[in-house]
Amino acid sequence: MRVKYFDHIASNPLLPEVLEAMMPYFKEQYGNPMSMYDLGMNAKGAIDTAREQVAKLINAKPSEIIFTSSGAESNNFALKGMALARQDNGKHLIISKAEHHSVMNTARSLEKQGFVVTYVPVDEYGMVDPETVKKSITKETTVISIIHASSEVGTIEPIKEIAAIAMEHKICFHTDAVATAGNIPVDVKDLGVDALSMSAHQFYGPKGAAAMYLKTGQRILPLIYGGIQEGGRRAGTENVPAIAGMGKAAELADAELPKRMAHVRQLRDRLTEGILKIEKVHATGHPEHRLPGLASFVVEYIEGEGMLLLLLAKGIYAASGSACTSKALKASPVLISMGVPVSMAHGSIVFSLGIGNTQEDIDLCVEEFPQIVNRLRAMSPFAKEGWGAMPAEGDSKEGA
Amino acid sequence: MRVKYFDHIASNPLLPEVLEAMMPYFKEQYGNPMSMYDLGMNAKGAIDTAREQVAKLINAKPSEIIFTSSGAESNNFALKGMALARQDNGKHLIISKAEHHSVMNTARSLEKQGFVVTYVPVDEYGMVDPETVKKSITKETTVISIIHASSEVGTIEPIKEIAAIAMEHKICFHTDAVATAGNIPVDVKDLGVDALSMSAHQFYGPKGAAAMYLKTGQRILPLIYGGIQEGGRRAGTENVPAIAGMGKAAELADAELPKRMAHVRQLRDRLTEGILKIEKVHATGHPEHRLPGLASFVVEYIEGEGMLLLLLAKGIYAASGSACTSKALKASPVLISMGVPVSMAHGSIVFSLGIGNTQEDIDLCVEEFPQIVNRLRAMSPFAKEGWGAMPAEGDSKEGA
Amino acid sequence: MYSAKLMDHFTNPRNVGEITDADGMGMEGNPTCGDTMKLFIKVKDDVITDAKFQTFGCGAAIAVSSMITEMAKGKTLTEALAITKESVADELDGLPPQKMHCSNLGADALRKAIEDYRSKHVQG
Amino acid sequence: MYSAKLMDHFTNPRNVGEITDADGMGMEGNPTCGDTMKLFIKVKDDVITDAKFQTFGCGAAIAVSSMITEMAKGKTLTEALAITKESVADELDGLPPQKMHCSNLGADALRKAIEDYRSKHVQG
Ligand SMILES: Cc1ncc(COP(=O)(O)O)c(C=O)c1O
Ligand SMILES: Cc1ncc(COP(=O)(O)O)c(C=O)c1O
Repeated sequence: MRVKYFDHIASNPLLPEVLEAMMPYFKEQYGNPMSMYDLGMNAKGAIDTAREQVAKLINAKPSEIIFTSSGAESNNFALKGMALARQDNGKHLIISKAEHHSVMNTARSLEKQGFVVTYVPVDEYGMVDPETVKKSITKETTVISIIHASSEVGTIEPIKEIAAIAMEHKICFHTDAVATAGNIPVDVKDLGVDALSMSAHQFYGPKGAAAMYLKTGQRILPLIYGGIQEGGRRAGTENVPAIAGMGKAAELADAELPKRMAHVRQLRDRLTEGILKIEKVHATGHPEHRLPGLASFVVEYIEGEGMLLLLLAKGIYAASGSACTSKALKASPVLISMGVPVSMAHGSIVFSLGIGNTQEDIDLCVEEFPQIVNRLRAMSPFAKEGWGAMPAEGDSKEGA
Repeated sequence: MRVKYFDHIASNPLLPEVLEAMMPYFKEQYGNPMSMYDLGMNAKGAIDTAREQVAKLINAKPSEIIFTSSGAESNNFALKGMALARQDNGKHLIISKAEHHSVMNTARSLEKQGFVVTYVPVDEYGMVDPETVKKSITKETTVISIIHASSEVGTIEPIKEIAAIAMEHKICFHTDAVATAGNIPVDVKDLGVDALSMSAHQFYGPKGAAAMYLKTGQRILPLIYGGIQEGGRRAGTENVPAIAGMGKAAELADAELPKRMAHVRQLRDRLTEGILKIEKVHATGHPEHRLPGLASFVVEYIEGEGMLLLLLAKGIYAASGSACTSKALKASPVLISMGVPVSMAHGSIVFSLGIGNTQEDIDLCVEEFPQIVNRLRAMSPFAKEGWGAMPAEGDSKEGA
Repeated sequence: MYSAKLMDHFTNPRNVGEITDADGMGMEGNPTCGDTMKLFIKVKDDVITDAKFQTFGCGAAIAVSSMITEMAKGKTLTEALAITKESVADELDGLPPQKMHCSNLGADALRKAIEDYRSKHVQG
Repeated sequence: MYSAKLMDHFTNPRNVGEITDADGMGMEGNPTCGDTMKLFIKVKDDVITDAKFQTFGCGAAIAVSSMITEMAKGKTLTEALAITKESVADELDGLPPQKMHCSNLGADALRKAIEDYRSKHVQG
């Protein structure tokens, strides 16, 4: 059965051209990039090339790119590194309620170190209001970090406006662009950000390579101390093949972005239209300001995992923000912060499309999905009577 | 020209079997290990297998292995994570003067956060005296970290004795085993350590995969916060192919360790014998308690980089701890702390052998090296008159 | 993640539905995750002659519901009350640990259905 | 890292050695890194007729020594004094930045050799 992979937000397949760009560094070019002989200099050259390719994708200077091992590492590095480097100026941070765990939990760890964090809310579309950010600023605020686009509902935040407010107040601004960089245009100059996180496996590059953009002149403390790799800002022997692969993936994304976006947008709109024909199904996230490849819904009266399992039986790979399907057994905090009732958040289903998906894949999904919903609703005690029979809602700290 | 690679301590070539074990995770098995469908569970399975393989290599339990991206990350994680988790008990740490940058500079960063660090000296062989460690212990000491073997002079430290002292004082003990794990027997139970760092590219595995052993029950704070990967102790999408490769490399190392050690030891002894025939050349590090594949020397009156360049012209890849050859332009701190004069440290040369090296490679090196030394000495102002004509020595903070 | 037997009970659940003239009904829900099960029984001569369920929840919750209705049918009420979370999980060839306590509501729902029946048929 | 020209001057250095009856000798060293150069000159009618060197140091230091002795030969003392670190580096098709200030001692050693010659031949 053909795999219909609609979970690109979890991870992307690697492009064959990217793997090819990595292979020499698994084979002949095994030197340590710090070594002064050819084997080392060729490895170093691969990193330099990748740095240029990644910089070009986001309109940065190569010297502003620091390679890391994951989007989570970039987020930890940015938040802790910038906050700790500025702690003499103040210990107040601002993030949103729609952040990824790797920003959210880093902020929480800083709270334990005496920082104060304001978590700005999002509206029903998952959107942060720049005015609310502005009002949260105090004299102590040193860092603001707002996600570029949520990987759960796809809403693209007004980063440019928020970055302008931060700059006006001379506050360092970071955005988690893991879900956007390589998937929609990301221009650090235009956005006006001081730091930005991105991850290769989100744009058909390898797992194990990611980057942080840090604007020239911005101070940061390393997360990983040691040698002088990455200009002394991130120690450790470089993952040369993965970095080379990230560079190639960035180059390809840069060249093909409009084509890729048009492809997934068209498929997504077709999918959305089909799925919204089912009754008591609601689209989540912003209808326009959203990732072109991401379609997310809540389906009333049934639970996400059942949908995923029945979709899988048809070769369709999707995701859900329900508590039962998260390995942490928590319902999507983003859905909850958007005001979606916990009962409905259980019915979350997220399709994230990619360049390998076809119209036939989508049509199959649109054909099968209503039957899956009906089948599960036929078993649900709520389908006939509505949510009235629901037991009292808890705080969804644990899940099914 | 056949490459005679004698710089395995910088990085190892990848074994073809290891690359083969990685390939499925670059191709069909691209799922995120957190995903509940087959693509994800297969990736998760690869990580679980690797965890068992790595655990077996060092006689740990699989649940005691935390995958990271580099030896440097493991060292940062261990030192900061254990020290910060225990800071209510005290803020004193002990490390040696022979530590790798990634331990040394992490300790320095902790000093800036109010920790006090004792740097215990090493003797002329680069050896730490367990008694000195014992005497440095205060009521405030919470963590001791001593390198298992120096990558610069090859000396293997008395870890078992030091770990016993730490345990007696209920102090957490970490060892940086990046240069040893996979190259000599490393048994965490026998050594009695609480935490240990290791890195795949040091035993024919890929760059980008490393691990930290953390004994069951030992507390640690994450270095990278976020999702629940690695049991919530290290967030970020897992580098599945590299982790799978590390597992395979560990399995092979475990099976072939005695054979590999015998091979490199025999070659090293042959090389050492040949090189010590040159006059005014001194072996560095401990003559017996040393890495089997590592031969290190100082050659008087000449400088390391010249030797490396002329060796390279013969296809021989080696390393030097001289200031001029280090990208940080610092003479090896280990040599200096062993009492080697800066002038002589300039003449450092390090050969680190591997399973691909042959007797012919060694014989060629033994044949060529004296000529290279003679050629450089013929240009040296010191060769005839000795070091008397040397300008006053600085602190080697900068170099040539 | 799930055993083949569990997947079979999820994909082809037995005894789905309501019994409109049920002799007993039990409803059990896990308020933190929302898994909710309604279990209906028909009883004759102290023996469960029929059982049906309606469940909102993950694959495990649905399979547990299917399995427990199968297990309950034909049992006396006393026998049925001896069915535990563990015995249901065993019959399904095991449940993932995190599902054990969240989705395994069958035994509780069955107990409530039996209690409901008994409360209505005290002197029955 | 190094240009082909630099590598040529390192691998086949010109003018290695001492001039036992030198007219001038200059020694220059970088105390922090240890690079040390001894430069010998023969002078006739204010023109450098021969130059030789002995150098302890990295590849760049040796190539710089070789190059500057070549550059000096045939030049008048005044012309030779106009040789700078930068002009030596240029002649070698560039030096890596970190080598520029550490290993590029040639111009200083040459200046010292000329001063040495002049101090001995004040009225010469
Ligand atoms: C918005 C966002 N931030 C951060 C991350 C973490 O990045 P990584 O998977 O590279 O650890 C993800 C992961 O998908 C993400 O979607
Ligand atoms: C003793 C020692 N510790 C730590 C490291 C750092 O490990 P990595 O190269 O994986 O960053 C090295 C690197 O070779 C090492 O030799």
